[in-house]
Amino acid sequence: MSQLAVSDLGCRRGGRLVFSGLRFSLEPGEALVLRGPNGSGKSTLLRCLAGLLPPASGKIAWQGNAVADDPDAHGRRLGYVGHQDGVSHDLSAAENLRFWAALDGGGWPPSDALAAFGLAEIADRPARELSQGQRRRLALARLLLTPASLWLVDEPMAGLDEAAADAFCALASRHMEAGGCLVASAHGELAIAAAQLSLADYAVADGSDAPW
Amino acid sequence: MSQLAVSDLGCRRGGRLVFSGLRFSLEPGEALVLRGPNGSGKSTLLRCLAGLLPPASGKIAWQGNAVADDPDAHGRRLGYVGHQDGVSHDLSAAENLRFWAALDGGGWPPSDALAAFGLAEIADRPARELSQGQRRRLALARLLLTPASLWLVDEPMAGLDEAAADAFCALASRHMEAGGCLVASAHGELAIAAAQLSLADYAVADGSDAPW
Amino acid sequence: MSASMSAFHRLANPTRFLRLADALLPWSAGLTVALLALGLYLGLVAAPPDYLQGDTVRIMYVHVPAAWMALFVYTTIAAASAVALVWRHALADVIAQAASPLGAGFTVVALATGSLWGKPMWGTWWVWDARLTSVLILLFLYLGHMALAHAFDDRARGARAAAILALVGFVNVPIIKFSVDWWSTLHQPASVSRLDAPAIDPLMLWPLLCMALAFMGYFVSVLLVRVKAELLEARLRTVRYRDAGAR
Amino acid sequence: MTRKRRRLVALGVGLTLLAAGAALVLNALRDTLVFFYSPTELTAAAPPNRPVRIGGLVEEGSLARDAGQATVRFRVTDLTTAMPVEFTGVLPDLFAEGQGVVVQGMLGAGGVFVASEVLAKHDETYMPAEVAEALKKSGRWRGTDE
Amino acid sequence: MVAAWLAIARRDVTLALRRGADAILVLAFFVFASVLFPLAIGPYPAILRQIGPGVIWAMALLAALLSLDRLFQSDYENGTLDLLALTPMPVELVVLAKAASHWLTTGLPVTVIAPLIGLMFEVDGKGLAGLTAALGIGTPILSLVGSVGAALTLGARRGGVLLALLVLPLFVPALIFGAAAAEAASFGLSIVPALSVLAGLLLVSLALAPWAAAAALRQALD
Amino acid sequence: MVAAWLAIARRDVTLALRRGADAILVLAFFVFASVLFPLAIGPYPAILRQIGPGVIWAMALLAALLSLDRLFQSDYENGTLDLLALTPMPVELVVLAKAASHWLTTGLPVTVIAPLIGLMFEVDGKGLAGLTAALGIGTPILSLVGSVGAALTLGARRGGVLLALLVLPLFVPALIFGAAAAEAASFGLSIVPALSVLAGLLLVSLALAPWAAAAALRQALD
Ligand code: HEM
Ligand SMILES: Nc1ncnc2c1ncn2[C@@H]1O[C@H](COP(=O)(O)OP(=O)(O)OP(=O)(O)O)[C@@H](O)[C@H]1O
Ligand SMILES: Nc1ncnc2c1ncn2[C@@H]1O[C@H](COP(=O)(O)OP(=O)(O)OP(=O)(O)O)[C@@H](O)[C@H]1O
Ligand SMILES: [Mg+2]
Ligand SMILES: [Mg+2]
Repeated sequence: MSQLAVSDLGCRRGGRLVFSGLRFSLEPGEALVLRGPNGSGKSTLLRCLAGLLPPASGKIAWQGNAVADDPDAHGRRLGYVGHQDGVSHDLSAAENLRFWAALDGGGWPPSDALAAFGLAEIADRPARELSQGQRRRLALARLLLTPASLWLVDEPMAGLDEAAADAFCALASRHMEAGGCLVASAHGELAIAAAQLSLADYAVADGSDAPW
Repeated sequence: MSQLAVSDLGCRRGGRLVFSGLRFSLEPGEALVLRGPNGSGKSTLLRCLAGLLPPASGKIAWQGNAVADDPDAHGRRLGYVGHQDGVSHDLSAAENLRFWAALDGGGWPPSDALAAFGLAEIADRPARELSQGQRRRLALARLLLTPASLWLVDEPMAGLDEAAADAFCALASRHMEAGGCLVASAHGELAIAAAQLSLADYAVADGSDAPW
Repeated sequence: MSASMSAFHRLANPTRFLRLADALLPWSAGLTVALLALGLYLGLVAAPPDYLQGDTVRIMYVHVPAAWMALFVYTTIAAASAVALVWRHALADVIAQAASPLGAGFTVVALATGSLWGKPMWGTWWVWDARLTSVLILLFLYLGHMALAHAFDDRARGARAAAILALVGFVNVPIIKFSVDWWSTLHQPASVSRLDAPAIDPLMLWPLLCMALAFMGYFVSVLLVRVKAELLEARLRTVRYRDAGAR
Repeated sequence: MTRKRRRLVALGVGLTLLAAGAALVLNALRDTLVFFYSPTELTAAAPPNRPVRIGGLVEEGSLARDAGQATVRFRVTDLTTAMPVEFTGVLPDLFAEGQGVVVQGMLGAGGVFVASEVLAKHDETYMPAEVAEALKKSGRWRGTDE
Repeated sequence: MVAAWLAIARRDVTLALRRGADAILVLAFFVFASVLFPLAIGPYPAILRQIGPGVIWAMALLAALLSLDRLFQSDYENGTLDLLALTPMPVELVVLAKAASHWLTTGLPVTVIAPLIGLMFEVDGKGLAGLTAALGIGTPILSLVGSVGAALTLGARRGGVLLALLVLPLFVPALIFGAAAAEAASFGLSIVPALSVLAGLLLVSLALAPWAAAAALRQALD
Repeated sequence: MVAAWLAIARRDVTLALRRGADAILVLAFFVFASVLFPLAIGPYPAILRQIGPGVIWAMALLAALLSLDRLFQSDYENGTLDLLALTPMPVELVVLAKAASHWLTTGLPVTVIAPLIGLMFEVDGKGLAGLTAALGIGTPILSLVGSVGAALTLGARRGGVLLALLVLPLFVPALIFGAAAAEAASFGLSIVPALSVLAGLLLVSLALAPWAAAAALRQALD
C-alpha cells in the first residue's frame, strides 16, 4: 500500500475541467515533480491534493484511506506552500512564523526555521519591507515548523537565489530521507531526485463547463 | 555617448542604503542582466532606473541627458514590468491590455500582444481566474503595447513555462535588433545575449539610516 | 543640482544649525524666563480689573498669547514644509516635526482657557461657532500632522507626507483669523490685531504683549532644543551604522 | 507641448481656479454661516416650527423680572426690530441691558420668543473701570449701550 | 490625452461597478444609516424635519470616507500605480480621473437618492431642492479632498485611522455650508450664498487637491 | 486547541492594531461623528439629546461594516486562509476567533466610548446605562452576522453588493432593539425586555453564524 495514491483524478477550476484521469503513487521518501505549461493544472492538482479543492472525480488516498474521509488528519500531515506566500505584511518575519508555530507547531522552532533560510538577520523587519525572494524564503520556512510527512510546494524555486534554492533542495532531501513525501511543481531545474509527471498528458481537450 | 549611462549610483530603500557606486552603460541594442542574491537590490535598481525611486546619489543619463531633468520623456521611452503584475483582477485579460493601450499605445494592438504570449484563447476571462504564469504573461504582454526603447523587467522568467520563456526571449531579441535596450534581473538562465552585472559587488555593508 | 551641492545641503547646514542653536539657546531661554516673570507680575498683579469682567479678564493673558501661538506655529510649519518640499531640505522637515507638538500644546491651552473663560462670560463652556469650531479643526490638523509623520517605517516618507498635509491644512489659518469678521460668531472680534487702534486699554495691553513675547520665547527655545536633539540623534545613528559596517 | 509649457498651463489653470474659488467664497461668505439670526431676519422669514437662535442687544430698559420667580423678560433688538423674549434660568455674568446677547429657543404664540438658553455676547473693548467712567463722563463713550 | 484620461476614469468606474464594493455598498450604507434615524428617534416630524439635512450630509460624508481607503489601495498593491506614474499622463490628471470616478460611484448616487431620504425625514420641497443642489456641488469636494488623504496614507502603518483623522476635518467646511444651504432653504431664505461658497470651495479644491494628491502619490511609490 | 485559537485571535488583534485600521479608527470615527452631527444639525441640546442614542447606534453599525470587508479579505488574497483551512483547527473556530477579534477591535471600543459620546449629546444617566448595556450585548451580534457576510462575499464578482444586501437586513433587529433599550431607559421603563431580545439574538447568531461562515469560507477556497 503506497503512502500517497491518486487514481483517476479529475479537477475542475472555475467551472472548467482542467485535467482528468490522472494517477500516480508515492512511497515514503519519494518525490514527484509536476511539469506542464502555464495553465495546465499544476497548482490545481496541488490544491486538490491538499484538500483545498474537492476533486471532480477520482480518489486520493493516504496509506490506503481516502483523505476525504478525514480531512483533519490530512491537514495535520501536510505542509503546503502555494503560489501565494501567506505572509502578513504588517507582521515581522519572525512574528509571521511564530504565529504559525503557535497554531500548529511541533517541528523546528521559528528562529531555527528562519536561520535555515538565511533570514535570521532580517527577522524583525515587517514583511512588507522584504524583497520578493526574501518573502518566498519566509513562506518556505513555514514548512519546517510542523513535522509534516507530505510537502506540497508550488514552484519552490521561483524568485529564490542560488543559495536559497540549494538550501531548499537540501532540506527537501532531508525530509525525504526521514521518510517524508514531496510533490512540487516546477518549470526549470529542481535538484531533487524525483519522478516527473507531465500534466499536459492529462489535459481535457476543452474542459466542459457543465457541472453535471 | 551611450544610450543609457549610469554613474556612481546609490539607492536607498526603506531608509537603508542598498548599494552604491554602481556604474554601467548600454549602447542601442544592448542588454544587461542583473544578478545577485535575494535582497541585493536588483528590484531597487530597476525601480530607480524607471524613475520610480529617486537615487540617493549618482546619475542616470539617457543619450547624455540626466533622466531626472525630464521624467515625462523618460516615462514615455520606458516599458517596465516589476515583481507585481499590475493586473486588475476584476478586468479580463483583454480589458487589462486595452486599458493600457488607451493610456499609452502606439505599439502592437492589444489582441496581437495577447496572441504573442499565447493568451488569445483566454482573453476574455477575468484576470483573477488566470494561473500564475498566465498572469505573468499578461504583464509581459504590456511591454509590446508601446514603442518603448528601454525595457526594464524584473525576473521575466519567474513562473513562465518554456514556451512563454522562449517567446519572451525572442521578443526581447527582436526589441534589441530594432535598437532597443533591456535591463532585466534574473536568478536562473536567460537566453538573451547580454552583459551581466552582479549587484553583490556594490553592496553597502550596512546601509546607514541618516537622511543627511 | 550637482551631487556635491546636495551633499553640502545635507551635511553643512545641520552642522551650522547646531552651532547657531548652541549660541542662541541661553539667550532665548533667559529671555523667556524674564519675560514670563514680568508678564505674570504685570498680568496677575499690576493690571487693573476690567470694567465689565472684573478679575476674570486675567485669563486673557494666557488665552490670547496661546491662541496667537497656535496660529503662528502652524504658519511656521507650513512655511518649513514648503521649503522641505521644494528644496528637499532635511532641516526644514526636522523643524516642522519638532514644532508640531508645541503647536498642538498651544492649541490645547487656547481651547482650555477659552472654555474656562467662556463659562463665566458667555454662560457656556462651548458653542459650535465658527471661531471655536475652526480652532478645534486646527487641533485635529496638528494631531493628523504628528500621526502622519510617524506612520511610516521610513522617516523620510513620513516627513514628506506630513509636509504635504501641512500645506493643505494651511487654508484653515485664515479661516480662524477672519472667522469672527466673516460670520456672526459668539467669539468677539479682534481687540489687538486690527487695522485701527487696539480696543484694549494700554494698562492691559502691555502685560498682554509681554506674555505674548514670553510665549514666543518659550516656543523658540523648546524648538531649538527639540531640533538639536533630533539632529544629534540622527548623527548618532549614522555613526553607529558606520561603526557596525566597519567591523 | 513641451514640459515647461504644460507646467505653465497647469499653473495658470490652477491659479485661475484658485482665484475664482476664493472670489466666490469671499463674496458670498457674509450672509451664510449664521450662528444666530437677527430679529429682523426671523420676523421676515416664515415662522420656523423649530428651535433657532437670535442675536442682538438687550434693549435698554426692557428687562423685567417676575417677582419671586426665576423668569425674566426682555427684548432683543438689532436696532431695527425688537423681539420680546422670555427665559427661566440662570443668566451669565455679563448679561446686562445694552450688552450683546444670543438667545436660543422657539418662537412661541403671540410673537414671544421662549428661550431655553441665554448666552452673553462680549465685544472687543477692554478697559479698567475708572477709564470707562471717565469716558462716559467726557461723552466719548463708544460702548454698546449707546 | 483626453482619451487616456477617459480610459482611466472608465476603468475605475468599471472596476467599482464590477466589484460592486464601492457604488452599491456605499449607497446601501447611506440609505440604511439614514433610514435608521427615523427608526431610532421615533415619528416626531418636527424633529425629523430639522435633523434631516444634517443627517443626510453627515452620512454622505461618512459614505465618502468609507470608500476612500480603497481609492488607490488595490492599484498600489498590485503595482498598477507604478505603471500609471510612468505613463505620459501627469499624475495630477490620474488623480483627477480617480476622484471623478469616485464621485461617479459615490457622490452622484448619494445626491440622486438624497431627495428620497429627505422625503422620509419629511423635509419640505424647498428644503429638498436646497439639499440636492448642495450635495451636487458639495460631494465632488469630498472626493477631491478625500483623494489627498487616501494618497497620503498609502503604505502607512495606521492607514485607516489616519485617513479618518486627516480627511474628516477637511470635510467640515463642505458639511457646514451644505447643511446651511438646506437650513436657509427651509427658512425661506436664499440658498445662493451657501451654494456659491460651496462652488468656491469646489474650485479651490479642484485647484489644490490634484496637486497635493499627486505629490503624495509620487512619494508613496518609493 | 485553545492555545491555537488564542493564537488566531491574538494575531488578528495584533494585525488590526498594527494596521490601526480597526480599533483606533473606530474611536476616531466616534469622536468625529459626534462632532459632525452638532455641526450638521445645529447646536440644539434638546434635539441632540433625542437623537443621541440613534446616532451612536448608527455609528456602531457603520464602524462594524467599515471593517467587515477586510475581515477575511487580506488573508484570502495572500493565501493565509488556505493555510488556516489546513490546520487542525476547525474552520468554525477560525471564524469564531476572527469574529472575536473583530468585536474586540470594533464592538468593544464602541461600547466603552459610547457613554462619553452620549454625554456629549447630553443623554441622561439612565439613557447612558441602557445604551451601554444594549451595545455590549448587541455589537457581538454585528461581528458574528457580519462574518457570514464577509465570508460569503469573498472573491464573489459583486462582493460588495452581496455584503450589503445580505448583512444589512440581518443587522436591523439588533439595531431596533438596541435603540429601543436606550429609549425605554430614558423614559424610565424597564430595559430588560429589549435586552433579553438582544441576548436571544446573540445566542442564535452564536449558534448559526460560525457554521454558515465556515461553509462559505470552504467554498470560497476552491
Ligand atoms: C474655547 C473657546 C475659545 C477659543 C477656541 C478661542 C480662540 C481664539 C483664537 C484662535 C484667537 C486668536 C485670534 C487672532 O489671532 O486673531 C483668540 C483671540 C482672542 N480671544 Fe478667544 N477663544 C475662545 C474663548 C474666548 C473667550 C471666552 C473670550 C472672552 C470673552 C476670548 C477672548 C479673546 C480675545 C480678547 C482675543 C484676542 C483678539 C485679538 O487678536 O485681538 N476668547 N481666541
Ligand atoms: N518596500 C520596501 N521597503 C523597505 N525596504 C525594502 C522594500 N523592498 C525591499 N526592501 C529591502 O531592500 C533591499 C533590496 O531589495 P530588492 O527588492 O531590491 O532586492 P532584490 O535584489 O530584488 O531581491 P530578490 O531577488 O529577492 O527580488 C532588501 O534588503 C530588502 O529587504
Ligand atoms: N481561481 C481560479 N478560478 C478559475 N479558474 C482558474 C483559477 N486559477 C486558475 N484557473 C484556471 O485553471 C487552469 C489551471 O490553472 P493552474 O493555476 O492550475 O495552472 P498551473 O499549471 O499552475 O499554471 P502556472 O504554471 O501558470 O502556475 C487554467 O486554465 C487557469 O486559467
Ligand atoms: Mg501554478
Ligand atoms: Mg527583486
